[in-house]
Parts: sequence; structure tokens; C-alpha cells
Amino acid sequence: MDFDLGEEQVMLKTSARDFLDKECPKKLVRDMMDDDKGYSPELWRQMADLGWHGLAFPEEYDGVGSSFLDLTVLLEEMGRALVPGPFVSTVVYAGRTILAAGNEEQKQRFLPAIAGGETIMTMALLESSGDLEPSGIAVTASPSGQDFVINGTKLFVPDAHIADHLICVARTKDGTGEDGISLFLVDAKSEGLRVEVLSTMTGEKLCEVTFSGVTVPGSNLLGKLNGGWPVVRNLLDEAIVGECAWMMGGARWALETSVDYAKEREQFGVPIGTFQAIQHKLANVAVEVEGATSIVYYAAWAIDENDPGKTLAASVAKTWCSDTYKHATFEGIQVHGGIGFTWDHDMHLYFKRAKSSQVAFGDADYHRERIAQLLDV
Amino acid sequence: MDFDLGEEQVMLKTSARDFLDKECPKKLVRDMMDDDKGYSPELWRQMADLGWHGLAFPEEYDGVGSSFLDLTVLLEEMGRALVPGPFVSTVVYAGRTILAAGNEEQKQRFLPAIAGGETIMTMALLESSGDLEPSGIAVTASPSGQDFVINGTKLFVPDAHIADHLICVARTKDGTGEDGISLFLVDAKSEGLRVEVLSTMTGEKLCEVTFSGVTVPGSNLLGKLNGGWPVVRNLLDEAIVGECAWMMGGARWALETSVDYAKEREQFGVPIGTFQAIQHKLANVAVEVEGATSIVYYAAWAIDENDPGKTLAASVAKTWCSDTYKHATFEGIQVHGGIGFTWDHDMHLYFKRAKSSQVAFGDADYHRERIAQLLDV
Amino acid sequence: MDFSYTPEEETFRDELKQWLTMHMKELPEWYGRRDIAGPDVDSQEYHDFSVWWHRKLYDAGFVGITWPKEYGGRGGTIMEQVIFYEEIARHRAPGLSNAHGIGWCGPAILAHGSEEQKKRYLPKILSAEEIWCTFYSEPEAGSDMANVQTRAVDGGDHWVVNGQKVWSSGAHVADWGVLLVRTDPEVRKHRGISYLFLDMKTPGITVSPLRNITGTAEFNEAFFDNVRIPRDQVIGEVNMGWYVAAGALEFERSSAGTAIARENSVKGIIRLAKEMGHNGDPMVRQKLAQLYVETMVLKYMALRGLTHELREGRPGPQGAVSSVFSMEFNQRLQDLAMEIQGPYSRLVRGSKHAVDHGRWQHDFLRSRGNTIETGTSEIKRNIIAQRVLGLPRQ
Amino acid sequence: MDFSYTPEEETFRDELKQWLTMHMKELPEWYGRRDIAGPDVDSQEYHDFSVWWHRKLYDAGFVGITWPKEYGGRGGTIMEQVIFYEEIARHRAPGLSNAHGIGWCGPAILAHGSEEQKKRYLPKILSAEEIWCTFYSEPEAGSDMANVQTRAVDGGDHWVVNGQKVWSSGAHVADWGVLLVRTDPEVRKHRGISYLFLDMKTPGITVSPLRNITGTAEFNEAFFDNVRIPRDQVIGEVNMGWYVAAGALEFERSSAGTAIARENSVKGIIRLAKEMGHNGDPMVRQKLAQLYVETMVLKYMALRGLTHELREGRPGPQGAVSSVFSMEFNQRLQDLAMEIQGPYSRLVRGSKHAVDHGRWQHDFLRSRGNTIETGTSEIKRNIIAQRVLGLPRQ
Repeated sequence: MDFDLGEEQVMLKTSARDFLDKECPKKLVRDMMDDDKGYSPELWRQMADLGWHGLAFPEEYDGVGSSFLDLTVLLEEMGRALVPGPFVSTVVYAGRTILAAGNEEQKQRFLPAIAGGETIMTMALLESSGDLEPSGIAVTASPSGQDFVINGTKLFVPDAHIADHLICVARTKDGTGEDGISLFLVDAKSEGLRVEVLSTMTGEKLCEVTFSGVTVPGSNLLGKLNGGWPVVRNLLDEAIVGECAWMMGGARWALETSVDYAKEREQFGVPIGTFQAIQHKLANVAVEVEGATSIVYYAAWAIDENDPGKTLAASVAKTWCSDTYKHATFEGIQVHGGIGFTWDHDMHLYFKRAKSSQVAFGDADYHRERIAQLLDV
Repeated sequence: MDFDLGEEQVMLKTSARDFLDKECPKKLVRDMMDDDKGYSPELWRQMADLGWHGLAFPEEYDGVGSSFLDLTVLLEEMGRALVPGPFVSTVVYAGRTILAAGNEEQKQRFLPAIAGGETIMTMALLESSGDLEPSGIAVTASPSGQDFVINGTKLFVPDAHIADHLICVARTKDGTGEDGISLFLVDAKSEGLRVEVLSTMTGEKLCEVTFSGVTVPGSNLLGKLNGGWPVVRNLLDEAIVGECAWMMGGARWALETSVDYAKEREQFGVPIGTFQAIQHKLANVAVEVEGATSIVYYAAWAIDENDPGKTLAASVAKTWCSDTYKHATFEGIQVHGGIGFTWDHDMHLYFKRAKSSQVAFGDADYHRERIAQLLDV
Repeated sequence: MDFSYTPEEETFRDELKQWLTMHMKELPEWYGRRDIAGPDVDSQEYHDFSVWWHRKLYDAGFVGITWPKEYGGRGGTIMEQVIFYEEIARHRAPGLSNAHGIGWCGPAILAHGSEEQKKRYLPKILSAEEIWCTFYSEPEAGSDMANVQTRAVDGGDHWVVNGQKVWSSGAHVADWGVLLVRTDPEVRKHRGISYLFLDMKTPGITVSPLRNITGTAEFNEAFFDNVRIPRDQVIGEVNMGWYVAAGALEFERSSAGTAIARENSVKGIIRLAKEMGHNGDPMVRQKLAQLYVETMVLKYMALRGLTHELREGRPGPQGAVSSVFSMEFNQRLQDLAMEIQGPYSRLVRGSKHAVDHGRWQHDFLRSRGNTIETGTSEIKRNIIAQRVLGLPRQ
Repeated sequence: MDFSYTPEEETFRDELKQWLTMHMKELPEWYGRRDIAGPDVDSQEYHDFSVWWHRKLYDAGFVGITWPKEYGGRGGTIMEQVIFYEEIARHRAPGLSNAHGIGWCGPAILAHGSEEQKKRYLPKILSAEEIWCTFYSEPEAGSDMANVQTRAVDGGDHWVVNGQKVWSSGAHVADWGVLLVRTDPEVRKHRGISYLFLDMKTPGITVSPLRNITGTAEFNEAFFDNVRIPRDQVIGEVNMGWYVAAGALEFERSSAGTAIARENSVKGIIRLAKEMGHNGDPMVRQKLAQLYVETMVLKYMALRGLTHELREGRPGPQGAVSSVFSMEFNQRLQDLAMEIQGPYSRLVRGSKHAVDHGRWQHDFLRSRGNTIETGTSEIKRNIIAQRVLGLPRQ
């Protein structure tokens, strides 16, 4: 029995922590918030060289062949460091989708390029409704000879402004249900494709992507025609658990930083950490963070095992982590008092990320209802 | 401007507190939990002599002619003392309904008898669904010459086992909506009427009342035929606010008792009230109790003024008080530690009452949805 | 107990309503429009607008409603004050400017100032001809506010002040400032503090903006380097400044005004839920209803507290209690407003698709300061426990 | 990290499942039936039933799964222990009896007892031939558990014990009891305490039931009046009893076992919601889902804690953390179970129309003790803050 990280995972975690402490300081994070591209090509290259991009791809596609759980451990550390840039978009949203649904040619074309850090990709899923269900997909892809022509607008697409290719989730058949949805690999330089970067609270780059008669060759269909939604659903499980790992890493930073501050900041002649109100506030956060760590690792394991309970586990993790990250940073600001409310202190970087992660891939209420359905309540 | 009790209300409150401290000790409360009747005829007589029963009836019916707010102040103190017996059933559920909907003859027949403490009454409203909406009413009253014949079963009827008369809410027309519901004054000794006392956590006497072809004369119709539901709705506002006053009185007892204990109980060589965890716990309860007091007085005022917002105010009060009373007693037990968990300490009497009041006349979720409807969300 | 209004009060309300209906037409185009973004809240343009509107209210007799007439007030009743806040909220009109002058400095002068000080300063505080700010907190005096390190040394006809203050709101636009300084380092903490005030043009003060998590800089740090303040610029007795600062709760600073304003925020978030199409979601309905419950409780609790204070001459338990509640309520409301927007909550002012020009995002971020800035929630709960409930100090 | 089971573990599970399927047929008629009320939980009948079932489990080798074979245990793995709890829960089978013997007294003997003590006492604890209870709390030693006043004076070949204990669970049916006594009043609090044990038939002990808010009396007060305890009936060193009592977390007492059992409670409350017709209520669905989330988090947190303990030889932070969480979780669950019943929640055991014979009502009331009985939630949060997070003591 073994319900915690193995030795190699601990090593991966430690080395990632050390690397990011050095190469991804908060100065970089802050600079990238205002940067047009939003990422450091140098850091991107370094991470690729460390094998991070290909960590969870098989060796035949130049990957490391590690598990999704290993990737989760890495994402936890990236969330702790708030690594800016298109890592998740490229590796998880696009890479894992291609791995799951692509044909051999597509895999060979994209996965080694991702693993090598040579290409940036993303997925264009959400639209104006913000809806995660098939009913939210209205962008169409109509057959035209051997090609498909895509029309419509995608919203909240991460990193589209720097992506070389996008996976576009589109309707290939009339309707609002899950049948008739297909996935397309779209070259970002295609004619008729327009990207506008939106301004976000966290400085993350979310984009509006407009498709005005964008033509893609039929060979760019990813997976089965009209059978794209199960692929999306599968990817959502992974994306959710990845997001949770990121959140949990950030929540632990907020906890540890607050604990450190409470030990050293004095008021009334004693460290504020001696006050029971502060002690219990942080004890509560500790309970939540320990719980988050446990459930995220379990959910990641369930994905690796393709366990029938993986979707349920992902929803459980997202419900818990949404609340945890928020509380950890809300209390983080409170424990820091005025200092925590300043722009100069780093707590707000995490705090804002917590709020944005809370609504990413469905908030806690959404996932609780989903859990009720999965449990057949 | 005057947003707090007036001088006379404060006097009423003080004298009620003094009287009940003396005449309604916890020994009596505990004895009545196991008593078949569930009330002390002596205390009942004393309260009537003090004018409590007729406090909110006009003088022409031997009442004192005070306001509903005055009655609320009294109920607050009765809730604090946990006065056992059919006061609320008789005075509020039955008395206030007769006052609102009865004809002159009915008022003359019942109200002075109530005011004088000579009769015990109640209302038979709920049925097996526990539903507070018209759809919950399935007991029927069918015309038969000048009479009506009632059939069906009522549940959770308070004090029916000692009542002289009941007001029965019954369907006089097929359907499930609010049209076709009528109210009848039923002599408790009527043939075909059977009362069975249920065992409750609080020792309150709730009854199952079965009507098997109970015949009541047409003159016992209270209010308009088929127009009974608006009377019920109006009574529910008053019953809710009365329940809230009762709850608020109990919550304040729990708060004060816990504060007193925290001042005197020592652990680790100091009073436990010096610990910030205890201080903040009780501060939170204080916030809730102060809020409860303020909103209950406002809701009672709105009833006196027949303010168009009175239903909304009642729902707001019930939402708040449901949470408040529960928290005050949950925390009350926790602050008292092991002692608070014993049968001998009085906290559990309040704690159980808090749980039962929580679900009486709709819990907080029910009222929040009702508020959303009233606000046209 | 009487929550209804007298005929005189209804007349006052009518007068105010008419005034607002007429004069709100003069508000700038961006005000109240959701399709146009207004100026940044920390901009000069916004400050000018705020003072301009304040002076119109002042000229119409709606500022300092309960303040004595001889100092520029209306000499009216608390109930009129309540009505003022109700109508301002109902009309969604802008509120008053010079918040620290009216909420803190003015009341201190009114309660503890000399007759000369009252005559000289109060009218211009009300008219916002002179903007005031406060210098209370210091880096080492946050929750422990009595730990004042800024020193004022007796220099004969003046005080010489040295030290650092933080979290001074509006210091960059203020004409006058009040400051807590230590004038006697020998006595115990709460004693030996004085409440001075100074012309912001006095040499030796350096004010620098403190950017907060919203990205704006409504607060400031201030450094006092041998600042000379005339000896008579003290409010109340020397060394008794702590008790001046902790003085009576004024309506402007009480939760009653805030509570009434917050009813409007609840209406605003209900409107938001409808516009985002989430008003049918049972969970959202529950949360909105709960906010409404809380705002009602807050309002009547604050009003009851006011009644208590008027009757007893000192704040009742409801005061401390509604303060902590009011601040946390606003945080819950702002947090929910973000939740309701789903992925749109991530977009801020200036972005395409941002809801209401990112106003909610700003207000949400700003709200996190609420449980810190006027005493942390922890300190307020200590006060409730110790002063209201009488629990022993450790 | 590996949440899956080895073939050996699956074999163990199959064996256990077969055993349960066969032997649960022998359970009394009232067990698991919702139309018949069973005996009161504090009745002799219930105790006898509980011991009877325990012995069957023991005879089949399912008690003391991780305890050494030489002391009557199975000598198995922690994973088998996990499987045991899973299957007991899945089959809704009764659990073990002699909870204090197996959870507290036995482990203390195992860790600190002499070889002779282990041989003499452990097998009969496991077999429930001898029921054990604990005497820890005192009227003045509640949260401040080290404030032990009960004195044991050296009487040569025996100790002479005087004092009062409270909250002793099962003392009225126990054969043996362990007790914390002060053997050296001169040294500071945590030192000078010893961990004695005694035959419950020893003269001078008076056990009287302590009725709790459920109306039943599972706890007791006990008075020790010149009780003579043989000198060798001490576990561990004299004056070091505090550290014996605060010893290693055993699986039986850990939250892992509880967490697994609590999955079943969640299933039970979902069934209740369906039967009451409230499973379509969106708010009820949210609350049920949240309970499920919490039970999953609790389970994996507790299991991770166990892994940590096995690897490091000492409990990890997850231990203290999951204990406070587990207790409060059960309170939330029981509270919700009442809420779901609406007006039916008011009816108790013995009443017509009572849901499930009032079982929920009893469990709800009983749950209020959870955040008190094994250390209050406040004390546990202190421990998390100080020992896990390393925050300074005051």
C-alpha cells in the first residue's frame, strides 16, 4: 500500500522546486503579466530541455514516458511558482488531446514538436455562453470538398495569440447535443482567423478567436467526425486535475508564506502567530491544503489507471480545490494585514489566480451537481 | 425615529422575565417533557391572569389591546424560559386566526375564552407531506346539508391532545391549488376525531389527528368558503415571526449562559473566556443574536402595520433565526465541553428546540427561495 | 419602536427627491452608464467630479445634516440623515466627498476642538473646500494601533514631528491632515499620544502613493522629517489623543449609512445575475436571497444601534457588531458577484467583453481591504468579546 | 503511490466477503431491518450482541489484523486492515466491540508494556473476553488533560488511588480499566503522571452512569476511594504515563478506519433523501455532493497520513488534520440528515411516524460529543497550528 508520492516523484518535485525558485522568480511573473507574449522564451526552452514538455508522452514521440501523476506533481510546482506561459495549453489541452485522439501521423507531427518545445498550441473550446456542456458549442465546421470551413467565435482561449496551432471544437452537424461535435487542428496563420487578447485580472492571456470562413484540410480532423465530444470529456478530466494540481501548489505557497509571516510579524509585543485566531485560521487552511493534496494525487492516479471513477474523482478534486485555494489566499491576505493588500506583496498574484481557477472548468456548485448526477442521487 | 423597544415594552419584557424566572424553572420544563398533558394548569392560569393570553386581542374581546410587537416581546421571554404548553397554539395559531377571519359571533365565543385562559385551541394544518404550500392540503370537508363532513389525517398538530377546539384546514373543492381550501372550527370531542400523541425530541406534544367522518355545523366555517388559504398565509406570517421571537429568546439565553460559563470555567489556569477561540466563537454568536433581535422586532412591526413587506420580512427573520438559534446552541455545547453534553445541563433543552424550530414553518433554504421569488429574482 | 416616518420627514424626503431628480441630469455622461467607462477612481478627474457633486449637495443643504447650523450644518435629525442615505441609494446618486474630513476629523473637532477650531475648520470640511486626511497607522502600529512611534517633540511654539505613517487614504489630494503622534514616551501605551493636525503644504512631509491589489493608489505612505506644527494645532488635550481618535461613532462612519447603501449593492448583484442569465439557477437564487437577508439584518441592527446610542449617549453593542458584519458582508457580496460572472469574472477594465467595464472586478479586489482597514475583523471580534460580552482579557 | 490492491490482498478480501455473506445471516432479526427497532445502544442486550459478533470475527481471524500473532493478532498488513474496514462498511456489518481495549489500552501495552503484560492481556483484549475502559478526564482536567488531580500514593507493594474521573466510556461493563494518575505532585504538569491499570472488581471504585443529551448513558463518572492497585500494574515507566497515553496513533483509532466507515454514512443519507423524496431538491443535492466530497477527501487524507506514518515511523501532519476534520464532518452529516427529514426530524425512537426508528435522531444528538470527546476541536487546532505548522505558543 502506498498512498503518497514515490521516491522518484519526490525527486521530480524537489528538482522542479529548485529550478523554478531560481529561474522563475516573481519578477519574471510580474513582467510577463504586462508582456505582450506573456511568457519567457528562455524559460520555455529550459523547461523543454529538462524534459517537462514531453514528461507525460510516450518515448516514441520523444517523450519521457512518465505518468500523468508525474505531470501533476510538476504542475503543482508550476502552480506554486506561477509559471507564466502556454505550458498547460500546449502540453495538456493540445498535447494530451492529440495523444488520446490523434492518428499516428498527427501524433508524429505534433507530439515531438511539443516535447521539444518547438511549437505552442492551445484548444479553442468555450464560447460566449461560457458553458462546458455540448450545448455551449455553436461554432460550425462545414464540409467543402476535402476541406472543412469553420465559422464562429471562441472566447477565453488561452494563449491563442502565440499559438502555432489550435484545436478547435466545432459542430459538424446541426443540434445542441453531444453528437455532431468534431475537433480540428487549425494552423494559427490560416486566413480568416483573427485573435484578440483580452485583459485579465491575473495577466494570463485569454483570447477571443474569430473564425471567418477558415478552411482546414480534412486531414486535420482530430479523432472521429461527429465523435469529438467524448474526446473533450476525457480531456476535461485531465485538464481539471491539472488545474487542481496548479491550485494546490499555489494554496500551499499561500499557507506556508502566511505561516512564515505569522512567526515573524510582531504586534502587541509578540509574534501574531501566537494568537489563537491566527493559529486556528491557519490550521483550517492546513486542513484544506492537506486534503487538496491527497485528493489531487488520487484523482491523478485514477486518470493514469483509466479508473471508471476518474470523472467523479476529478469533480471531487475541483470542488475541494476551488474552495481551498480561495480560502488559503483570502486568509493569506488577512493574516498579512495591510502588507497583504499591497501590490508589492506577492499574495495577490495567488489570490487572483485562485479566483480565476475557481471558475475555470466549472466552479464548486457546478461540480457538486455533477457529482450528484454521477452518484445517481 | 425609534428602532428599539419602547419603555413599556421594556417593562413588559422585564416583568415577564422576572415572573418566568420564578414560576417556570427548568425543573418544570423537564417535568412537562414527560408529562402526558405537557403543561402546568397552574402556570397557565397565572399567565392568563397577567393578561398574557389576551395581550394582542382588542379590549372588546377581553383583551389588553396591545400590539403584535408586544406579543413578540412576550414570546421572546417565553422562548427564553422554554415555557411548556399550548400558549402559542391557542393564542397565535387559533386566536389570531379567529381574530383575523372569524365573524363577530365566533370572536365573541372564542376570544374572551382564550384571553381568560379557559380554553385551549390549536390549528391542524400540516399533513404527511409536511408541505407548507396549498398542495400539502389533502384532508377534505364535504358539504352534507347544513353541515360539513371532514375526512383525512393531519400530522404534527401541536397540543391537539389537550385542545378543546381545533381549527382544521381542509379542502372543500377538488384540486391542489390555493382555491378551494376552507377553515373549520372543530370541537375536539367530536365523534370520529382521534388524537395520537407523537414522541418528540423536545418533549413538545405534536399529534396525529385523524378525522373519520367528523361532522361540523356550517356555522363553524371560519372565514369564506374556499377562501381559507389567504387566511392561512396571513397567519403563517404571524406564526413565523412568533416562532422567530421564541428562537431569538432562546438563542440569547444560550449566548449569555455560555458567556457566563466562559468567565468562570478555568482550564490551563485561566478562565477559558480568555482564549481567543472562545472569544471569537461567542463574538460570532453575539453578532447573530443582535441581528436576530433587530430583524424580529422589525418583522413584528411590519405585521402590526400590515406593511406590504411583511411576508418578506417574516422570511428574512426566519432564515436568520433558523441559523442563529442553531449556531448559538451548537456553540453553547462546545463552549461548555463535556458538561454541555450532559442531560443534566440545560443547554440541550435549547439545542433540541433550536433544531425543531429550524424546520418549523420552513427551514432557511425554503425561505431563501421564497425571498428570491418575492424579490422577483 | 417605530420604523415609519413623520410628515416632516416625508417632506424632507420629497424635497431631496425633487432635488436629486433635477440635478442628477447634470451628472457627466459616463455616470451610471454601463456602456461607457468613467475615469479611474484614483484619478484627478474622478476626485474633481466627486468634489463638484459634493458641493452641489452642500449648497442644497444636504451635507452635515445633523451638524449644528453655526458650523455650516443643517441642524437636522438622525432620521433625516437616514432618509438622505436611503434616497441617495435609491436614486443611485453619487455620495459625499471628503470622507475622512466628514467621518473622522470633523467629528473629532466637533467633540474635542476649541470654539475657534470649530468655527475655522468645520464649515470648510462640510463644503469640501478643504479636504482632510488622516495619518493613523504605522508600519509597526497596525492592529496594535496604540503602538505609535511617530514622535512630536516640544519645540516651544511648535511641535517637531518625525516618523512614518502608512495607509493614509487621500493624502495626495488633502489640504489638511490629522495625525496621531507620541508626545510622551514615558507613560504607558494609550497615554502620551496626541491628536495634531497640519496644513499639508507644511515643509518636511513626503507623501508617496501605496499601490494596492486593485492596481490603483488610493492610499499613501507619508514620511515626516522635522515637520514643524504650530503648538495650537492639537485637538483635545495633549497626551489624550488616543481618546479623541477613538471618539463617538458618527453616523457618517456608522454602519447605518453603509447598510442602507448596501441594499443597493444587493439590487445591483440581482440585476447582474439576471443579465448573465443565472437568476434561474437555484444556488444563485439562494445566495442572492441570503445576501438580501444579511443586508436587512445589517440595516435594522445598525439602526437599532443608533437608537441605543441616542438614548444612552454611548454606542450600544450593535455598533461593534454591525461593523464587523458589514465589512464581511461586502466581501461575500463582491465574491459572489465574481462567481456569477463565471469565466467573464476574469476580464478587467479595458478588456473587450468585460462586464460593466470591470467595475465588479475592482470592487471585489478593493473589498479584501474591508476586513483590515478600520481595524481587522480579529481586533473587532476581540472588542465584541471583551467590551460587549465582558469576557476577560488574557 | 498506488491505490490498487495486490493479488494477496484481493484474496484476503474474497475470504472476508465470503465469511461476511455467510455469517451475517446469523445476525439477529432486528439488525439492518428498518421496520423493527433494535435494543437501546446502552442496554445489556446490545452489549451482549456486540461482543457475540466480535468473537465471531475474532475466531475467524479478523480482529487485531496488524497485531503480532504471538499476542493473538493476525500479523497482517495495514492494507488488509483497510480492506477489512471497507468490506465491513460495504456489507453494513456490525463492527468490533471492546473499542477502548483495542483502540487505546491494547496499543499502549503493545508499545510500552512488559512481555509478561503483553502475553497476559493482549489476547483477551482482542478476543473481547476481557473488556477494557479508560479513565482519563477529570472534572478539572478536560481540555487541560495534563491537569490530573487523581493521586496514586506509593503504598509499598501497591498504589493507593484517590480521586474522580469522568467521561469514562463503557466503565459499567468493563473488566479492566486504565487510568492516568498523578504519582509525583512535585514536578511539572506533564511529568509525574503514571498509567496504571486495574481490575474493575477492585474494592473502592464506584462507577455511576452519566446520562448524556441523547438520554442514554454510555459514559460514566467514577470515584476512587483508597483503591489499592498492585504495584506492577503500571504500563511503561512510573511518572512517564503522559507519554504512554499520548502514544502512537493506531489504525483502529486513526481516521482511516472512520473515513471508510463514513462513506457508508454518506450512502445512508443519500438513501434517506431519496426516501423522503428530497433528492430532486437542488440544495439537498449540493449538500449531499459536498458530503461525498468531504468523505473522499477525508479518506485519502487519512490513508496518506498512514503512509507517512509507516514510512517515517511517526504520524504525519495528516493525522491531526484528519481527526478534527472527521469529527466535524460527522456533525455536518448528522445535522443534514435531520434537515432532510423536515418536520419528521422532530420525532424520536418509539414515536409513530419516526423515520428509521429514530436512529438518525440518536446519531445526530450523539454527534455533538464528537468535537469534545477525544480532545476538543479547539485543542486539535492548537495542535495543528503549533506542532504541524510550528507556530509559536503564547
